[in-house]
Amino acid sequence: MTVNAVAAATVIGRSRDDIARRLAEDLVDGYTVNLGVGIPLAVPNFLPDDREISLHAENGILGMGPHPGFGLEDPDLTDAGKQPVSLKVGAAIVDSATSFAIVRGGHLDVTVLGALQVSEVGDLSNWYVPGRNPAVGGAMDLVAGTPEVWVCMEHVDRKGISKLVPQCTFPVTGFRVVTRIYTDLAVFYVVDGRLLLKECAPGVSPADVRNRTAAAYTEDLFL
Amino acid sequence: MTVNAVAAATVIGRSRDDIARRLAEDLVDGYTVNLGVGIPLAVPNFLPDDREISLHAENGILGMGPHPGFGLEDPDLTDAGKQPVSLKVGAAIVDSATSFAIVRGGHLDVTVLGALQVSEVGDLSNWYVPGRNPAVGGAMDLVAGTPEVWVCMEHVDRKGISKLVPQCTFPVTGFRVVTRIYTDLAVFYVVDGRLLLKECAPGVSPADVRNRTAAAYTEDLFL
Amino acid sequence: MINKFRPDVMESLDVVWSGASIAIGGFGSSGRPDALLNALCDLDRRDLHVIVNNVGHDFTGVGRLVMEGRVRRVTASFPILQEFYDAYFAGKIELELIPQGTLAERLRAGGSGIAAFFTPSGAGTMLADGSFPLSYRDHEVATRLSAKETREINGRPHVLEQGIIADFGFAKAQKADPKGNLRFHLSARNFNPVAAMSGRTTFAEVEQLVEAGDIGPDDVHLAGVFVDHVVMTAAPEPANLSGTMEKSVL
Amino acid sequence: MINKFRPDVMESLDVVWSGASIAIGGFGSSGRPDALLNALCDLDRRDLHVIVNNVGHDFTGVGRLVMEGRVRRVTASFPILQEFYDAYFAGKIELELIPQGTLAERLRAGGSGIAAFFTPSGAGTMLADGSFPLSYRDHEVATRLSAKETREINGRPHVLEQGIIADFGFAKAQKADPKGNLRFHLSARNFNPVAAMSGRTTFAEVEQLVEAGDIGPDDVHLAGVFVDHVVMTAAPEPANLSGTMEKSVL
Repeated sequence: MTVNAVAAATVIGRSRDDIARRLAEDLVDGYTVNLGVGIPLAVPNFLPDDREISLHAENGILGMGPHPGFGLEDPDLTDAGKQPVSLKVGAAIVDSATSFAIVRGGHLDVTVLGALQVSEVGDLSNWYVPGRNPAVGGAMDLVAGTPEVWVCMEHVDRKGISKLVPQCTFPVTGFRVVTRIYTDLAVFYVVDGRLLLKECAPGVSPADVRNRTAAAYTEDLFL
Repeated sequence: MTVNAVAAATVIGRSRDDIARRLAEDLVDGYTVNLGVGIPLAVPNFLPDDREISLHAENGILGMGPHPGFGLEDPDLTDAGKQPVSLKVGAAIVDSATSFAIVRGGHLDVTVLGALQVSEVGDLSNWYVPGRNPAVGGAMDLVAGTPEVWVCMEHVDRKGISKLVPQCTFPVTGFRVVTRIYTDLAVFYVVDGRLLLKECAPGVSPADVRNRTAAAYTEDLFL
Repeated sequence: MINKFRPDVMESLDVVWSGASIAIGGFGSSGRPDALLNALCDLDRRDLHVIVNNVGHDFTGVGRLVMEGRVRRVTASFPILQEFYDAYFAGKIELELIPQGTLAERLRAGGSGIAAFFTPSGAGTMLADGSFPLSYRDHEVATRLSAKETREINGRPHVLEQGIIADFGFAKAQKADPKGNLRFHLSARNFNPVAAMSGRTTFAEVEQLVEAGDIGPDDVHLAGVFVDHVVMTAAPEPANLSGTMEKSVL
Repeated sequence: MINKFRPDVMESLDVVWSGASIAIGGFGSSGRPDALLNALCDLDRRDLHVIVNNVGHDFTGVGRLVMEGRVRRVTASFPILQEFYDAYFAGKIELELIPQGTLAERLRAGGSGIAAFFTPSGAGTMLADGSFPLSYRDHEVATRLSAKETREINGRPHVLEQGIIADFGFAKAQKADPKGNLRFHLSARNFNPVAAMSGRTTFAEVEQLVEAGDIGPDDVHLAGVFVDHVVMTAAPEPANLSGTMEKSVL
């Protein structure tokens, strides 16, 4: 399947904030969630008031809160991106081995990550662009251990090329790990190694999605 | 080599307390030590005042002290034999996984254990008498992880049979793990898989030891 | 608001099925989750696989489960209870005997997504070579513990041990807050954190319920993310248990 | 009396040899043992193998070691520092890149007598299949990370990862008592406990020295048995590091 790059300019889907807002709607009260860098970092801004979502940071925080405000930063309290954060009431600190025991042992509910590519069976590439500086952080542990891995990303890259692909061409972070994909154009689920289009963004048609998606998928839209 | 059981009655070496006292002399200031049941439990009674020996208990105590006195027992503070104990100033509590991380990781200095048999290369049998109730506790971890494993035991069993043997006939706890043996008759070191007689108890001759020892060993007495 | 406190132990524990595997904290009677174990008996659950360091020295705790014939298999390092051994030799219960440190590490590993690990503990012994009797029939050995894969690493033999993921984890703690954060008291901590980690669903029984924030973030011994349900102990622990201690002398 | 306090960092650290492997705590600059790292530079040690999560974002901490050409190999998950990568591509430093959870677990395993473990993290990826460049020469790949043994367990591929026993462990803590018991502050804990466990000989630098007993037995984060020498940080941490934080933005 080829992607019509020209068509991309004619469809306006969700903004990056709206992708985060759409994903936040699906987080269930009581979930413990790890958020990666990029669009995922906006998710806490859009959580409904009636739900308590606990945030985990790889460096050992459970119950992470937002930036504490200028002048209140504590060098001993930073998130996995080395930024100052605060703690929610009832937060707990653990060491790095225990932090990843939580991750690998399946004790988080959802990991939300950005992506370079997601394949049609749920393979994820998000750690390395060959030729650039390699770094992996906790991404491979998060995708290996968390039962639900939700990707937020732009549907196509800057050149208009689909990031939903038949097979990842970038180095893979984890195989068959992604369970949902939230893009500016659509929401997909990955079920038993098959990609399902569940929802189009407002103002986006199934045909618009089809034109911009290199991966094979089945339409299984929510009614 | 056969053992002269009759001769056993004619030699009186160290008492059980004296075995513990002799071993205690060899513990170096600052050591962290795990003590098994039996004769080893008497060791703390004989530590010289000028040495600080930290006691480890498998259930997660570092810096264990003696029985707290009648009426002062705490059900939340017991040793590996389920007996009430106290804590020394500066003690630390850890969970069972960390307790055995300490053991297996080689962070104890000495483990002192009783034995059914020790072989001439330092194999130890002390966990199981076939036909009786099997139980192992932490013995296999302690001998696998501690750099120095010191055995305190009677030189011969109740039938007068040597407990220092060419090969263990009881099920083995660990192979080539014992580094010293303190008995009522003598002190042996195990060096590079060879048993060395280092010392006879007061009133005991090298010939007395030879007559009661089934294992091959070399005399290498301290002058 | 997340609130893991459950007012009714029996109702809360009703999700445990007969046949389940349960990782249980405690060392002897110290830190043993007796309220949970008693509720399990009262709920008439059977055919259980219990993973616990000691079966116990009397008919309380895991001893009660055994005496009431509710246990199919015990994974333990030091069972103690004579009636347990009687049932073992009579072919009524299987015994998977493993070194204490291996037990602690297998529980932690299972709860940490570590499928298996190489340890030197037990290498070459009856507990690794396939000869230890897992079960008896008519006082003859019926089945044996499988031989464990052995590998020489750094010049020493090591055995491969599997992580344990239990259907349920039972822990006893001193305090819990509504998020399930736990704090233990002295050596009653022992196997409780790793039993809690190992459970797919974990119950903690506690002496004290406190408000969120009462346990400071640096003072949490086990993060609430490992705990699903918090119940109260049946009775508060007496301040002085010297009577019980007397009985616990082996 | 056991007293692990050492008044002179330089004198105490003099036992570290050029060529040594050193496990280092910290996450970015949070909880990083800068006094120890600076002393290592001042002592002119070279050819080091550092095991650390981040090389750093500037020329402090591990960044200083790298900039001064003292490092032969880095084992890390997220190096960050551009000058490190320049040295890597120029063939001056080897990079053993591993997942962050694998790094934490390898340090804990090494310190715990666990020779190796199977983890699903990274299975089938470039970090396990033998293709990741360990070193360059003239900007071409010179050597690659060895392929890791892979095994299907419970229906999923897992890779075998080795425990790391470092010659030395460097940790930063908030407080220490004379026994070496440590307490950390908030997320500055991170890799410090496992770096301390991994070291054959471990140094802890702390902001505060306290009396034995001031850290209660249930309040110790890392037991003193893992710590050999305690030194003071070069300067107390400022209460507010917002300036530093600005610089740490990636």
